[in-house]
Amino acid sequence: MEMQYEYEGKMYPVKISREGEQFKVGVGDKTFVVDYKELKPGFITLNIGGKITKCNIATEDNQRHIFINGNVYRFNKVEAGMKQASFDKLPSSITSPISGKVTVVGAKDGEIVNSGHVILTIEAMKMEYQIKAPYAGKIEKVCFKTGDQVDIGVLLVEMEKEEAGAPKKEE
Amino acid sequence: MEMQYEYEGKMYPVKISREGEQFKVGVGDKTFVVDYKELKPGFITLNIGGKITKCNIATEDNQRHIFINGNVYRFNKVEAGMKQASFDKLPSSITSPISGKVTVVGAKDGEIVNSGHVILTIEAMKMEYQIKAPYAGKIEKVCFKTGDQVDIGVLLVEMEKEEAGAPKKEE
Amino acid sequence: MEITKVLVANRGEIAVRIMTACQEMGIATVGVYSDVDAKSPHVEMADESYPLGDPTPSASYLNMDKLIDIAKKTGANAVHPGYGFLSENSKFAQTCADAGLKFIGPSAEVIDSMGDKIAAKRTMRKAGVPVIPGFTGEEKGETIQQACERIGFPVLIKASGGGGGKGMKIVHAMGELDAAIQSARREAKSSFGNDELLLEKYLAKPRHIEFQILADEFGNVVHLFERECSIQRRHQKVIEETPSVALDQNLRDKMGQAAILAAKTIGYSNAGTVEFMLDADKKFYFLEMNTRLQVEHAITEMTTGIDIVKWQIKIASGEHLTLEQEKLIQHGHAIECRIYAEDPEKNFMPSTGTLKTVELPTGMNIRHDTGISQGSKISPYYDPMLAKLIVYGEDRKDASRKMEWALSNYIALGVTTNIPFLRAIVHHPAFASGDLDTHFIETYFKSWAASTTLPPEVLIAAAIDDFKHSAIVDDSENSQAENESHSPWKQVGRWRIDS
Amino acid sequence: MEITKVLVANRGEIAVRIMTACQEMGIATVGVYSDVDAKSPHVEMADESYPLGDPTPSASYLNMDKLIDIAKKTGANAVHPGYGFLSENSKFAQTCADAGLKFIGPSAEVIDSMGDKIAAKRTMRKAGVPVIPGFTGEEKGETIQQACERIGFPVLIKASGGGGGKGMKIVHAMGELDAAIQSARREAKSSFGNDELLLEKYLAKPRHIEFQILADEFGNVVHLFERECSIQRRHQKVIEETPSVALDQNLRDKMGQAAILAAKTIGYSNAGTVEFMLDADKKFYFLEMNTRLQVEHAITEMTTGIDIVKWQIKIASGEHLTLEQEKLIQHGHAIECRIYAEDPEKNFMPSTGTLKTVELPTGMNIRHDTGISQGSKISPYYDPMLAKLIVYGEDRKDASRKMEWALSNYIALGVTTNIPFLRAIVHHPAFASGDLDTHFIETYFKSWAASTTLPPEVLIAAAIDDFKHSAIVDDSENSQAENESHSPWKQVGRWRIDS
Repeated sequence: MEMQYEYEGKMYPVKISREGEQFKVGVGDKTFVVDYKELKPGFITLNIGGKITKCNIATEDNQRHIFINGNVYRFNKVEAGMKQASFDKLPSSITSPISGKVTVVGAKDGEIVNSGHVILTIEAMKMEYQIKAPYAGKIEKVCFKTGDQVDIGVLLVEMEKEEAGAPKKEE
Repeated sequence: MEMQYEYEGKMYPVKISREGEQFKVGVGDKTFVVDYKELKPGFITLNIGGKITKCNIATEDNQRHIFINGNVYRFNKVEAGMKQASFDKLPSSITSPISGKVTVVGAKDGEIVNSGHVILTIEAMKMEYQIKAPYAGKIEKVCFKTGDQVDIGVLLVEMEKEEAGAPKKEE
Repeated sequence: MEITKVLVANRGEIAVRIMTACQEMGIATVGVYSDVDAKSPHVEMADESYPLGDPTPSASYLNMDKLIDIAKKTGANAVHPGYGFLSENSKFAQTCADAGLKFIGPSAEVIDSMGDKIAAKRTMRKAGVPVIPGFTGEEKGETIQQACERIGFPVLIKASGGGGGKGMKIVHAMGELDAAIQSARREAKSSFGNDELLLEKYLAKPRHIEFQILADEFGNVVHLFERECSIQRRHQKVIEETPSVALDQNLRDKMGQAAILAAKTIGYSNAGTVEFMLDADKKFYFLEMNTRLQVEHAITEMTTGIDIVKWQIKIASGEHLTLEQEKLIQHGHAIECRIYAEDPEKNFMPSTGTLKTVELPTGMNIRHDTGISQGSKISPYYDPMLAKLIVYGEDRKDASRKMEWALSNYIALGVTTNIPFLRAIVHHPAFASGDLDTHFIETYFKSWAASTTLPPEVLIAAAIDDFKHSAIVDDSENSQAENESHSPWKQVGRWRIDS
Repeated sequence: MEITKVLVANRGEIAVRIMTACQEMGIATVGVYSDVDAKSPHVEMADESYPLGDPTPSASYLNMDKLIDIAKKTGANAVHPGYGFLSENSKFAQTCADAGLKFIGPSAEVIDSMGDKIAAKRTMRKAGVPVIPGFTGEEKGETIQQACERIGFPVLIKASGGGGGKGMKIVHAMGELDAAIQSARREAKSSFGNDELLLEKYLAKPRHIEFQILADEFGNVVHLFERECSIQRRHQKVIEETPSVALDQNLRDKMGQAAILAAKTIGYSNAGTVEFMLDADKKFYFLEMNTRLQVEHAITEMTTGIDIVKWQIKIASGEHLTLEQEKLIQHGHAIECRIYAEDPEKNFMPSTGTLKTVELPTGMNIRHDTGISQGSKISPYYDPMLAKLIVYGEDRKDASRKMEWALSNYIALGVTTNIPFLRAIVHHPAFASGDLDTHFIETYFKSWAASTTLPPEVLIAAAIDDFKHSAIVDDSENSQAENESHSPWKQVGRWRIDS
């Protein structure tokens, strides 16, 4: 069986098979033989060649949150066929990381902006948060105006990336 | 709808019906109008005429464990038809309240004993516990001998109660 | 006046904290909650709880009419405002008094006298408490620009109407001044409904040292020693500790006496905090007074054994302060970390969502004050502080080690938290050496990011978990769930489980 | 010797307590568990855990071979025995030493010297520590009957080989003596494998006062003040507190010095407890020395800020004691209640079963040491103590009030507990007045029973709950369970739920 996980923009394929009570797990070019024990739901221990690791797992849809050695790793399980769609869509849109009120709109539709340009300022929990351009490119559409309430996850800005290989408008 | 509960050997019938968002509950000769709120599973509040009571409920089969105002009440829900059986059976047998080892047998089959007579001594968790006759009567059968291991809930002794109305063997 | 029933006009951990104190004292409690908080622990904790509706603060926890109405209706005879929300609102204190409800805190006049930061400094300067050089509006005919030239850059702009880092800006040169003023006014207006600003000398490497005060209604005042709150981000305290390594007994006594003088000068009563800045030369300056319970009060409780909230209630009931300054001692060392739902790697953006798994570090001398629990939804309406993790140790090293252990065992999955960031701070040599100042985070953690290396164990755990669950789906006809009775104790264990 | 990895040869709350201390100190931990404990918190807590098989104590937690074998296999270099089980077994201490494992406790010789209660008293009497009049076997030619006549009834029969109330009997008259001796020998044999008995004067209204000792391996000894453990049932401690209201500073110093003398006399090292009886005339007598960590050590930790388990490990590592007697202070007041799975109304019969709902009281200065959790099965194999509830307050009254609140909010459904009994004690005027002695329970709670009145709210709650569930069964085709994803965070909430 093979799974695909995506973490910080990188893909990690993992091969797994059961061998009696153990699992054989292939990560990158290495294969691990793993004793697995579920102490209680979501709370597991791995024994890999005598080295014991305790983990907590929380799962929702394709999201995986795993706590190991005091760190939390958040990543996604990528289902076959889904990979293409989600990765093509992301770069062209900026969604709101927070719910709040738009206090300043710093770019117009059609405007060419540099990476880091502040497109929107959102006030939430009495603090101001700036939505910056993740790359240089053209603003296709700013979906909200000053005073609008935005919810976490909504599409704020559509942008077209200035392709590295494509002809640049100015040097 | 009517329910029957048994607590400390006494029966408590309760009548209940839903009235919109509220419940009408009859206990004894009183009827209560109750607002009920489940805060989380097993954790509820009752509002009875403005007086608020918080309770925790745990349920297993017919057992009910309810925590109210720092006290725990353990009682049974009695299903129709079941009442007779369980109440006839109880007085004639003594079950083990603990798992342990029989260290002393203090009565023989057929023996007449007084209330409080020590029939068996069971050692558990390094302490001795005495199984006493709950009433005066005749020992029908002692089911274990010294050295036997007994489990919680098993029948230890069968006894026949000396009926108050029946002719007594001696005065 | 005997306090018999307290309406707690707050939410979250501080509402739980106050209700616990009330219950231990045999005082009934009334909780309030906005729609999004209906399932919060403080709602369960209260003897009775009432809805405030719309979660917008102004419609709920800031809505005086609703709060007073619920207090009257339930027969409460006192109101505890907690911190934040209406806790430093003199109008609320007065409205409570007018409605015959004891406001657990100082009088409206005292709140007013310290609420205006400019007037507060003026008062303290007159009373002989050292105050930082600045522009407070009393300097006749001086513009804010002229004041900057007089004081010298860098300067700090602050909102006159409130604290908590809202509306604060540091300005390093005249060219930045106008933009900073505009932004500060906007934040101040939105937070406090008042866009008045003040200005002060920005100190190099200052420490934030504050003194906890308890004052009864008969003029008796004691201090419960200092708290060092130098580890701040955007003027929001992140980690606090007591005692401060910067204070020796002599300086502690001097600052404590100054704090008592400040409280006595304004006729303070109830619990309060006098905040000072301490510069590299160990000179201290009055910063402001917080006329309420503070978030970080717990570390003082750990090292003095005194229950500050119970004393607030006792003082409000008209009891005399029986604590004597000479008999008060500090013992051991306490540290508090504020656990926030925020992403340290993304400019500390607040994070919202549902807390799916919560497993807390427990053990001796670990205190965890929280108003959330597993399953809680973290909404964007209120402060993103999830909890306060407080530890106590024999000494600073022992406490630091315990904090590091506790943070490493603090499992909260579902929303992004600042726990890895807090761990990095507590683990840092500069923290261990005690060499703190209010620029600590800026100096050492300017663009901090957790390691992005994914240990293979993470992928292995995920893959095995997914493998096992995909296997179950295949033969799920036979799922255990179908056979289980509908009892509440089946909540232990997820229902589709393979072991 | 640097301790790097500790095998914790115990279970339950004390295993968790020790592992936490190790982890904070950066020391790896090895857990062990019998079959019935496979899902216990201490198993999860340890860095690695290994099965001991059959739950019978002799086959598991008392099985030296298995324990030593696991320690060697895992590379542990020290063993912590906790309390109970092998903690006072000198053979185990020696076996560890022989296997190159540091036993965290005193040497085998020291354990031996105090393990025989008769020899221990002889030693202490010689050293000048006051000892209670009794029959210790050294009185030449005297029979136990003659000794009874010499000492005068009532007398107390005790097992020579161990403590914890096992094998103890009070005898009021010569006629009861033989039966008591037989029963005591039987219990002693079964508990300690040794049926030797000793006899002593039974004091009227005595208090049980013990002193916590810390001693390093270089002859330095301090005491961490007293614990009053007078509230006992069948010689098992039920509620402990510190400080004791019976001691003034003078008596505290005298008893503390006697405790230090006792420890020094036998060359004691590591943590230990010197137990005294204090009679109505404030005369104190050495009772015995417990050469191990005690259940009730936590109240000393609360009032001194000292982590006794960490000191055990530091001392075993060869560190010097840096605590100085003159600088040690007690502050506030701490009380511990032992939460047992037992039925106070049925002669304290141990109760077994599954803990179905557990909701603990939490809050400042409430410490809860436990090795069980929701879903835990309480088996008849081990001591029925579920947990220790420890509170700290500014003074005795504050602590008592907190304890009463905590007990009233301690929800543990599924097994019968002694919580209502503990509440009744803490609520009793005799407890409030501090007028305690070891007959306290016998005097005030001889045939205690909780009220059997069933409040109507109980029936109302049950009826509504049953009504709602019966309604669900009717339309359960549509149960929510079917629609929920199989994620671990669905563990919050029972799956067949109607709200």
